[in-house]
Amino acid sequence: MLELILIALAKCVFLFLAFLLGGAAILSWVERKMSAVIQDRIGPNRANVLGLTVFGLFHPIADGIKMLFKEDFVPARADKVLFFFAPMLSFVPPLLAFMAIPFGPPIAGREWLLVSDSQMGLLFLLAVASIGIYGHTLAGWSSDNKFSLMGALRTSSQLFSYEVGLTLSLLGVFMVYGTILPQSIIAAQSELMWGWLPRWGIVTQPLAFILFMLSSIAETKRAPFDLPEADSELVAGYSTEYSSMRFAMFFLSEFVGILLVSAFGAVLFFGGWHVPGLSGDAWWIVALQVGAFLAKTGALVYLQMLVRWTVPRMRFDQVIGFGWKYLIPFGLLNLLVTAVVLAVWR
Amino acid sequence: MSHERLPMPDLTCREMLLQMGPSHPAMHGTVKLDLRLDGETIVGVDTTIGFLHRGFEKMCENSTWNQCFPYADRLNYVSPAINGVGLALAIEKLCGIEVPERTRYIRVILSEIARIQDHLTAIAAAALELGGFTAMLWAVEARDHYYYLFEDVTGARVTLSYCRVGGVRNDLTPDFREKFNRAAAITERLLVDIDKLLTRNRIFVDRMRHIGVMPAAQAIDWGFSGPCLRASGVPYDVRKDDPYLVYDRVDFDVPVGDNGDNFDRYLVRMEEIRQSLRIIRQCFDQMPEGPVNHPDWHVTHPPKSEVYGTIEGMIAQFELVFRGPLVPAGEVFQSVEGGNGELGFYIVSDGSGRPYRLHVRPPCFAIMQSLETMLMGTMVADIIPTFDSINMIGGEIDR
Amino acid sequence: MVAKVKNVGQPPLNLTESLYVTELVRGLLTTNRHFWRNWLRRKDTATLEYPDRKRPYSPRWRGLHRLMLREDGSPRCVACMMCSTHCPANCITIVAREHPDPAIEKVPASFEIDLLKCIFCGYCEEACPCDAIRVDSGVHAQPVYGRDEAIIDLADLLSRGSQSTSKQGGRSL
Amino acid sequence: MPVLTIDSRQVEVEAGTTILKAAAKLGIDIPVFCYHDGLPVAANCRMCLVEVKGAPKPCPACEVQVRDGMEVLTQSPLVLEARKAVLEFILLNHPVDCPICDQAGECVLQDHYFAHSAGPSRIQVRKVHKAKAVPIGPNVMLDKERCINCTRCVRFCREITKTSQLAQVQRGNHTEITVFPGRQFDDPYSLCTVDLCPVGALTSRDFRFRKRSWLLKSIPAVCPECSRGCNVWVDVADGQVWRVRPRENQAVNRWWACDQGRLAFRRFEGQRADRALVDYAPRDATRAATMAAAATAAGRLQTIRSHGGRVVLVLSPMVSLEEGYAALRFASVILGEKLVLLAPRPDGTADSLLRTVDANANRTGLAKLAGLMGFEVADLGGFFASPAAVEVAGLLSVGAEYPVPPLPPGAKMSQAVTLSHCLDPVADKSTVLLPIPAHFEKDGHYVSTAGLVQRSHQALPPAEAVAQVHSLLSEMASKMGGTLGFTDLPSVRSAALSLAGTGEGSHA
Repeated sequence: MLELILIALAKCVFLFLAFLLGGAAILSWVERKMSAVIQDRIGPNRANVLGLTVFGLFHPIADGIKMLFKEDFVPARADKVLFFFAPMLSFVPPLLAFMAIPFGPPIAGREWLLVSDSQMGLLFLLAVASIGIYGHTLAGWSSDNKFSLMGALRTSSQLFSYEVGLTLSLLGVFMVYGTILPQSIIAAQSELMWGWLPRWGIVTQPLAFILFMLSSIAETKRAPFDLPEADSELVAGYSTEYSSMRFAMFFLSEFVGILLVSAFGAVLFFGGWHVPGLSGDAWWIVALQVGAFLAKTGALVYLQMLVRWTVPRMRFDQVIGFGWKYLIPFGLLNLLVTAVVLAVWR
Repeated sequence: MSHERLPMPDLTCREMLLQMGPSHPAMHGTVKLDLRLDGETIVGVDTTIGFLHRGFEKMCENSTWNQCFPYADRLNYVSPAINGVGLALAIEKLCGIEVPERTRYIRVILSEIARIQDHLTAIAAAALELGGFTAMLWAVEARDHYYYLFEDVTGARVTLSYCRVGGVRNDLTPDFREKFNRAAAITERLLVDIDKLLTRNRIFVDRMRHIGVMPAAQAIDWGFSGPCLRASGVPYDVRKDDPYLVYDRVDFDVPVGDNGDNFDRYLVRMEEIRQSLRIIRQCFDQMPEGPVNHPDWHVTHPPKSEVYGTIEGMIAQFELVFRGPLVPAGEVFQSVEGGNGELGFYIVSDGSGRPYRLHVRPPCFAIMQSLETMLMGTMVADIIPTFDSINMIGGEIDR
Repeated sequence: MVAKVKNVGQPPLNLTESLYVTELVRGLLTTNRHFWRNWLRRKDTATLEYPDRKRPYSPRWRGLHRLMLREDGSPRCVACMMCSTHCPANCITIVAREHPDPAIEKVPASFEIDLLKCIFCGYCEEACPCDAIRVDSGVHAQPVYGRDEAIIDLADLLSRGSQSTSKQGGRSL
Repeated sequence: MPVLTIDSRQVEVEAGTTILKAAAKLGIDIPVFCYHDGLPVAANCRMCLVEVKGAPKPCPACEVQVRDGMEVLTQSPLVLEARKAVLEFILLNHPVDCPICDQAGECVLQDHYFAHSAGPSRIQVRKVHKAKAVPIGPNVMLDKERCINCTRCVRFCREITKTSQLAQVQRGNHTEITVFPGRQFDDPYSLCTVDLCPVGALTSRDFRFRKRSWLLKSIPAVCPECSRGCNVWVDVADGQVWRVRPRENQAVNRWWACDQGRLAFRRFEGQRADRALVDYAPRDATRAATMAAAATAAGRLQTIRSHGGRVVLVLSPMVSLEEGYAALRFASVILGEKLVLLAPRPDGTADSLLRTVDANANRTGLAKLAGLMGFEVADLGGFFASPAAVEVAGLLSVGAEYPVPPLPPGAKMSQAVTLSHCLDPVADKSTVLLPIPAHFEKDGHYVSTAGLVQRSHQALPPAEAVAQVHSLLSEMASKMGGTLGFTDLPSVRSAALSLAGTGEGSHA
């Protein structure tokens, strides 16, 4: 029992904190640097330690320190309790959701690289990730600011709408591989079709991938679905009144969300840690496979970032319309086709 | 798109009052909008201007004619070169003098560069307000190269104080044309990229088309001018309809739109940038060599060598500085095609060296008053893009 | 000249365009191109890393004022107040005093420019009949902690000065 | 009377009129340098050349008299060309001095050149240099290079003051204005030559380099230095008087003013009363502190009055009619007095041109006003020598600058309240001093020795603590339980002027 607790703790520390918080911090740098480079700028490169700038990689650290020391401002007529808890409520769920994501293959028959080997599998992920909505909604409501309130309302209606699309897009994958356990899905994807093509989700469910990416971008509230914090009309939406570490929690939760979505996408559509033609128990193979998983996640992060800095923002009614008029019908269509094909196939 | 709402008899709905501005992060120029919202739909807009009032007209009445030019730069600070040209033309019309040929071309070139800057800014703002940050920065990047050009010629990037009564501060730099060609090439390349990002993108089109619609007849009634009027389909352009300087010698098209919505305004501006580049290239080909200032010392400062060395130049210099150029008594109206419409100067002289009255007709003032009409029934998210498509400039509207 | 009118109206979006994806991909390819061109070679990068790399300013660039000097190092300025009169911002304050040498007669006792009021329009240089004040120093106005510090005085203006060879008051004639 | 045509417009003038004056009647301005209405015609500058039909050459308009049927052109090409040529000739040896020349901005040469020529120089020769910055007198500085030899100054000294201290010597290029060797240009009207000089050859040593002329604002006022009541322009800038110049008034001073009067505005520099003093202790330099001091003064006078003591009004004849009226009204209504003591400045010396013996600006007016209000007017010195002075327990003095006579032995004097603008011997003997505006800081009417009522306008705002006489006295009156019946300056003015039955410009 003690051993189990210790192992779980170690997983939490290494997989969770190191990977997630470090990853989220680095993503803030990636976001800034990438947007800069796309826009013909140079981007952050001034923060240095002993004259070393390392492409500006010290900026996230400097940002973190800055956030820590900023004044924690609370509006006079805010609901203090909710105002205090809302950032946590939005920060914790995406972290929790990572419990269901396997980072690498089972080693010696045990899932070392998965925090919680739960039988709920990806359903747990979907369930937990949705809780974050409350954080944003309450943050906007408790701020006593009309712009925040509008941001909060937009968040809730947008996220509820796209939750449906997201789930529908996943159902097809679950049907194809016949399981909701991430390890099993990855294992099923490592098979080859026609002897050469890996049975990755992107091959078997291409439409589902597009729908998944679109709805998950909406879930992470990024362009073109970044209405809740649409700076041009709502200042900063639900986080308008937040500052200091509380703002940092919203800020980080967005990047954790990106990581989560990318890792999720890598597991479902790109075979997770699977590298075609690579199998075995040797440590370097495992390392390669973990690396492959990270690379796939990274590629999806890149895609999301690229989208963020390419497209304009939709309007609120267009976003909701897009969700209900395009995503959900296409999701249902995908489901129907998948069901028919599967029925015929078997 | 219909914004009609279903009746909801069982729910008690109240309109929400929302005050946007005067220092809202997205408000370009200080203006305050008191909105009445039904959900996110706008049912009332009350616009308040005047937060940037600096008493431009009154300041001018207490300065010599030449001292007005630095103030005029601060009217439409997005395209400052045009303001100076407009004011100079008005004063010269009253004086009844013609500036040298070369100066006329220089003024056209700088005006068109300023127009390019103005339109690039408006396009950048259109993209920015829709979250298209990349397109915005590309437009701003293109604009920056023209700032370098201005710096080369006038000594400042925005606050040029370049035009004078009877001429300009100094001639173009020898490598100006070459530098302009470089900047123009960059602009054209970036315009293609912006075009790819925005023009046929459905998200962008959905956000812009049929928003902020202003039909042609109504636009004329409101006193629209410039790109906003042309977007409504009225081919009115001061450069064509009342040509000044050398606009009657260059070949260019007047772009017009169909619906008078935000999308048409964006397209008109995109096209006008290309037309402006065309005009400038023609001007370079036609421009003669020669002096840039009117030889009459009653209006233009004598050359420095004359001032330093001869009592004649010294006296003229003194009189021009403490008394001001001799502008005959009378009144005159002169308008030029500004970045966002017809920029007019109405000046009255009592024969002294200072304006007796100087009034500016800011193009966006007329357009701004129709904001309520344009916004009614649209949504909160449409306010800022529509507001931007007007290209309201605080310095100009509040004066 | 008859106005040549060019209609810039765009046709409605076709099917692929209205399905978002094709135009999205086109946009992504554009941004992607910018990213790799700039990431690998900084090909189109427009930003200058300012304090490390400086763009040469135009010789006409208007910066901090300076007062030019005579051959003997004294200021050329004779406190004629042309600059303060022509200044549209009223930022120049000069107090004149008598000079013992009747060939010079008048010199500034104090010459102060309030940089908070100054708009760097260069009118002082344009008005100066003695080539005494110039704005071509190429130096930026520095930020200050107090309003008093923004007022630069005669010594400061002269410290940037150099000898001018233009004849003053027609004396060389 | 001859009828002539100037620029195709007909005008009928007296025989013997010059073309210049005939043109002026039509509103046609002919530029001049040497001509001045108050001086004999010299016609040596040639700036006023006009074309007369039939004359072989252009004629000087200032000298040529009209003839019936004469046709004059003032804007013909010949005239314009002549003007340009004259200007070019005058500028031939003119130094490039505008930056260091005080005349710049009000220089006739600058204005004429800019209006009539404004062309570049064609001169290739070396200029003739002459002496610069020569202090020829206590008040006047001469720059010989700048002189255009119009001889206005020479004619002024010869014809108006008749001192003939200036002369023109040498010939041609080397002509210059000078004083006789070993002599000073100490004419009491020497500064008039500075005004007359169309260029900067003669400049005021007092005004020299202090302020640029175009920064000055001129306000019409009346000089208070003697009873002539010379009309002057007060030139102010930055809240300060920089110089005083004569203002043309043919009835009083014509175009002139004496040096003494012009420089008198500096008299109180450094000894202005800018705050109230109570028992020699200065109060805050605020309006409220001054009003509080006025209340204190009122309280003390009230105490004297309630003990049956007598408070007598001392009035300086330097104050305006308005101030005098307010003071007299206070004396009759609040103090119950029918005696006013006039305290004049000592007599000056008169001269043949303007200066009068009486050095007080308003003695005529105040004496008349006091008489009309039923006051007995006495002289301060005479009263103090009389036995009645012993019984006086308090003095209220409005205006100062008068010599203080010794108190009679056994005097019961306990309080002296003074309303004054300066810290002079009167202030030194006052128990309460209330600051009032100095002459150029107030708006008021004065009656000259010839009985002419003239208005002097406010040129400067006074310091913050300084209060107008009428408001101080109103405040004191209300504290002493009475009212004077006026609230603001216009009501004081209308009361004073209607009482005296006079208006501005009328003879009292």
